[in-house]
Amino acid sequence: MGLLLLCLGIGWWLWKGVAAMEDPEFIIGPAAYYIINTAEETGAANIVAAILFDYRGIDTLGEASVIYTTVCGVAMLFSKSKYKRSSAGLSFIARRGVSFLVPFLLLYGSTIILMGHMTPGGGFQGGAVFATVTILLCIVFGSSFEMSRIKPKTKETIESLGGLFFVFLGGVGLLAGAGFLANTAAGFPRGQVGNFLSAGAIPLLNIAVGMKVGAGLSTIFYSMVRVLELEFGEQMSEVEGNDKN
Amino acid sequence: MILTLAVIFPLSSAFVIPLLHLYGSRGLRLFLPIMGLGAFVLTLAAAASGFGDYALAFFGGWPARLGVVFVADGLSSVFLALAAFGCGASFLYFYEQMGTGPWRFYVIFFLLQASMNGVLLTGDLFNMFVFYEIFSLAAYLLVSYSLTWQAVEAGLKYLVMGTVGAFFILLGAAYAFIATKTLNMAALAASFPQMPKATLIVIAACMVVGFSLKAGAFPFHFWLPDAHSSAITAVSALLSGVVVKVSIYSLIRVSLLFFGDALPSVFDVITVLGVLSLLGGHLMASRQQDIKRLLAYSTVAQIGYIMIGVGMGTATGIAAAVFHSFNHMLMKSGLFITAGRLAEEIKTRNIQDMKGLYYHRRGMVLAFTVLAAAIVGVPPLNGFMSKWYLVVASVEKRSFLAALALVFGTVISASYYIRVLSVFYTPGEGFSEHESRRPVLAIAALFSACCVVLGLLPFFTPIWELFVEVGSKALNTKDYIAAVLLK
Amino acid sequence: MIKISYATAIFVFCIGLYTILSKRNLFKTVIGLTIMESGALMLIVTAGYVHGGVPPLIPMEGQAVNPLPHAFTLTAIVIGASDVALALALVIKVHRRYKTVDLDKIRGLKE
Amino acid sequence: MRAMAFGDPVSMVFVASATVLSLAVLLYNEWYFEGKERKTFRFLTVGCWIASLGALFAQDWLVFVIFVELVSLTLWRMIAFADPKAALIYLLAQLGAAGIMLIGVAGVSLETGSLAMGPVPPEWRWFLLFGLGIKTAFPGLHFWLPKAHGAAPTPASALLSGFAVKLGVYGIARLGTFASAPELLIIGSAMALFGVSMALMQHDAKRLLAYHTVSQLGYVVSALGVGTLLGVAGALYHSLAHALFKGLLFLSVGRLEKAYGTKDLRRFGGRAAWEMPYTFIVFIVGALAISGFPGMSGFVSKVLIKEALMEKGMYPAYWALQVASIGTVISFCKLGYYGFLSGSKEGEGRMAREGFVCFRDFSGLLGMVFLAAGTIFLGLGAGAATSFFGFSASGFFARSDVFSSLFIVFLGAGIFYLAKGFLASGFKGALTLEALLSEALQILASVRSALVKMHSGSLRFYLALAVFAALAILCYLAR
Repeated sequence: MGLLLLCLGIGWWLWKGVAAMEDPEFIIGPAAYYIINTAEETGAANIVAAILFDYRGIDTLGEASVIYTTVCGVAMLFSKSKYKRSSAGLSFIARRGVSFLVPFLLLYGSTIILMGHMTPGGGFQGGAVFATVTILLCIVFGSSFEMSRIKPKTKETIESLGGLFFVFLGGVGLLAGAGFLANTAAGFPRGQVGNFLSAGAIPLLNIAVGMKVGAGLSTIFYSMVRVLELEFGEQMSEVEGNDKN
Repeated sequence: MILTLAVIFPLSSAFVIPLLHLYGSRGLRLFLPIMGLGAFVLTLAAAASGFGDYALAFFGGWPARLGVVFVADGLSSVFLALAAFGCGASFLYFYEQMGTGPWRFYVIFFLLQASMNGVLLTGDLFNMFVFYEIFSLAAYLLVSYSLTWQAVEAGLKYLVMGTVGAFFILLGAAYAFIATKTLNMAALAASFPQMPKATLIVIAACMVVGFSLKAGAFPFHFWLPDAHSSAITAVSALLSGVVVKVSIYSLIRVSLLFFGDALPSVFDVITVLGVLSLLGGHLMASRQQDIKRLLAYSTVAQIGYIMIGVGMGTATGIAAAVFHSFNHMLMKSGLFITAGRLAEEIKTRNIQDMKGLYYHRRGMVLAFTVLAAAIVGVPPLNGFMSKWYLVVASVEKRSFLAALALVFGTVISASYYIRVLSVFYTPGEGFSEHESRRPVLAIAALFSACCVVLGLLPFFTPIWELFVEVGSKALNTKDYIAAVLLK
Repeated sequence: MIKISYATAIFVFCIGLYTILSKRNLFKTVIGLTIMESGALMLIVTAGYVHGGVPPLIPMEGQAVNPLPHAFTLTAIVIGASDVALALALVIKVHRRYKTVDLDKIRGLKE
Repeated sequence: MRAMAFGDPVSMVFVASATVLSLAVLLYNEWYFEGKERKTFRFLTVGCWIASLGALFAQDWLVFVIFVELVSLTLWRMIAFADPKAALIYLLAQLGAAGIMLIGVAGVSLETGSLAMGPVPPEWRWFLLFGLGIKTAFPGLHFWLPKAHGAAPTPASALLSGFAVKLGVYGIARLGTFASAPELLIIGSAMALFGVSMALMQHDAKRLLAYHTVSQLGYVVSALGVGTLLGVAGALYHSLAHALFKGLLFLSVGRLEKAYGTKDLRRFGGRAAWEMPYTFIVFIVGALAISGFPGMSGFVSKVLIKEALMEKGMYPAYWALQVASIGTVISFCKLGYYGFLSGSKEGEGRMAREGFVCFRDFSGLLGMVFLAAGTIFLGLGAGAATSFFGFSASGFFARSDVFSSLFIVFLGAGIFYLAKGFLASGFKGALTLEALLSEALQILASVRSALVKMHSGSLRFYLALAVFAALAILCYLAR
């Protein structure tokens, strides 16, 4: 009861803070500038993508780094666990159905990544779709299958390369003297708005982020699932050296 | 350029390490020291560029209103230097102890360093939140790195409380965005005085609560002793020395820039939090039997000292807080490294079991003694000097209660550090006869030498004026706004 | 009208807060964190609302909504997801030691 | 900023007392300690001396406080040899005092822009006075003194009483040179009376001496409160004299303690006059000096102080000091009687015998003789010594002064003779200040245990507290 009152008290103050403000009828601040000038300055049709990868590119690099941190962390936390068996997977029908679906899913993911500068979508969303593919494979075919096809080593390589590619693209701007992550100012071609080849470095950055997120999310899932199988499944034989103390 | 590199270089190091590990670990052995050194040098260079005039770096070439901008002024410079030294020492210690084997540690370490530099440099509130999250996640991970149950539990508690803090910061940023439709800190600062008071209050409370949760001020500190005492030695030194200071930096930056003119009662809140953490931290530390836990509670108390300085809201107060932050980095990193090393060598952290340690580990215990004396505030050492300036600041503001709390806290801290030291120097037996390895001794000696030098320096050179200049420059928000927005 | 949306966001935030304060199950605590995050993000997104606005994609007919909150929200969602992933990983680790996810029993570190 | 300089007569007097006392204690150390401890003590004594010179030559308040702290640190280390707990209380009290002084110094530097030692604005004077008061053991602020003295090894007691507390007096002297300060008069008289009455109730020899330190410092403080040149001169003279004779008394009691293995007056056995004749002789010199017997240093300084008081017509203080003098005599009669004389000449088995087998024994005695010589010189050579301050000493051996001093001495002796039985028992825990202190510590401990309860390890509680604090902050800001 006290806790409820506590939360309501906080909520009351928050509400008063909102209620005191009046909303402007039109857009002010940098957003107004973005809406007017994005097409001309970056060549991207998707203004949100332009903000994410051009105006505020460093935020996106940070965001990618957050995922990277988590991936590293989860891998680190479970690095000392040993595991022996994987789940058996699902039935034949499910396997066939999924293997039929997978190419389309991959295509869908790539579309989202590559068209990120024109339509809603982008590296994060597409990367998430790629991660879904691996998760699906893991569920349907059992965890060892996915591991045998795409090795953890490959995933980590892809992820690191994605990060480095992002930094490299940013570094081009730095070398051109236009600031880190500069886009058209650094000489990337602007192209025609709405074309596939447009918006300078934004598609490339999308690809970099897509690599990173796809590999990263699937690594997180995979690290967790193989431990969970151990933890909550029937087999509890494995002993962790650190748990003794 | 240099400001950008200070973030990008450690970040790309973090990306490169797994590749090096996977494709040839000889490269890792070769490149890891270079990476550590490079990050250290670049951070210092960024710090050097911030003294004097405002150094700016525009991302993507966009002006500050549109994009994200990195700003280095005196305040961020001091904290950058602090981060450089603290991270360097931790890196050195860990590298000396473990070599290149635990490569994931270095990945997280470099992510931490990069994001810390980002927080210290950025001039955009949302960008600060992003970097803040990277660096918090890295810190949670470093805490639970050793994977003992204590470390994992402490990491979880740290994570939950830290995440709540992060969401409070996010909420504050959201309010600021709703009210002004921009998140550039200079632009925000310019438009804050016209904001309705109710909104201002919410933003202020969210910011103070969020940053205090991350910094570990008193009623928000509960994760801190767990986390700092359960982590491995190098990480404890890093957390106590550097990580909490970054939160303090954010608190200083945000409170001065946003609320200096608009809502001065924020500073009262900060002062009260400071006094509470000072007394609470010292009182809790005085009954600890675990040496690392004692040092962790002492960190809570020292955060209180710094926050009292911040809460004065004057140039002297900020200068004293900054000076004390720097000193505390030296003292507490050194203390954690010496005490942690000793505890590792004799395989216990209980103070009572350390009887007669002096007669077996002379060098380490001597370094510990100097550092403890410094943190208590024995006169010719740096702890005394910064505490003196804190007292000056609080007297200048006529807040005698804060000044008395400073004095009283120091008395309590003397009592428990003497308890530890007297155990060390009481004759006792039962330790294997060997002195710690040279590099560790060198690090400890370096820290204690720095404490002595920084204590004596204010008598001979006007180093204090330098800090006052940093403080008054940080207070001068008009210049900051002009420098960031008009360029 | 838009105030109702704000109020909803604040209400969601408070629900999250109440969840982490009152629930003993660690998983529910993590869920509470995500609810809190959703509340904060709803606030930001609502700030970009424009009456009758269209998506901010370049061939625009009419007034576009504010694209900046969208960018912020995208970034913040990823950050929140990472937080949750890490939290769950740590919960698994803690469960291994305590064999429970009851918060009131996970009190090995105290005083 | 000139931080250090060679001092004027005021600091030179204190330098002289520090130097003489340190030398004597160094000699005494050789006898008192064995082996490694001796080495440490040599080192510490020299360190203490250097630090106090630093404090006395300091030209600004900050440097002064720093060096006084260093003195406290060395003394803390010395006391910690015998009793770490008492040493801790001593150190904490000193640290607190230094901290309060620092607040005052900070205020002074902000208001006047300089830290130079000298009179300070009245608002900050109270802070400084409070801090110095703890160091000088003003009544009410003296809680650390008997504990520290009772526990300390003898040389440390001598140093503590001889000049560590004098540093506080030095600070007070610097605070208000040549300005009448009624508060100092009141405090000084109270100190003199309080110290003596507490001393009369002790039966621990060192605690008795410790309370006499309080009482004698009362003389000095009230003389400083007079504010005339004569008053300051009396204060300085008494400081110097007190350093010597109190050192002497401590050292001789230390010899008794070592010989009989106790500090309790009732258990000395009272045969020391025969068994340790040399110690007895120097003790007599010290006791006469503190009682103000004509020809000894105490006589000269007390007369100076009383003259100064009379000159300004400060009779209440004058009479208070006279009463304190009588009490002093009584208490030293007690110490002398029970310590040296009360037992029969032929005791049951000899317990101790002074011998001069080696250099060490000799050195220990030499330290005391050195101090005794100084005491007598300051008494007999008063002319030479007072001319240092620019006085002629002729007035001070006036017959009336001699008679009044003698009268006091014999009055005190007489009272002691009559009330011997009553005094012998001593009182226990007469004043409740220590009880008050322990009460405060109790409160602190209960706060602490409440805090400990808060750290229950329950994450939900932590979060609830944090949210509650957030709500409180919101409410405060909305005020």
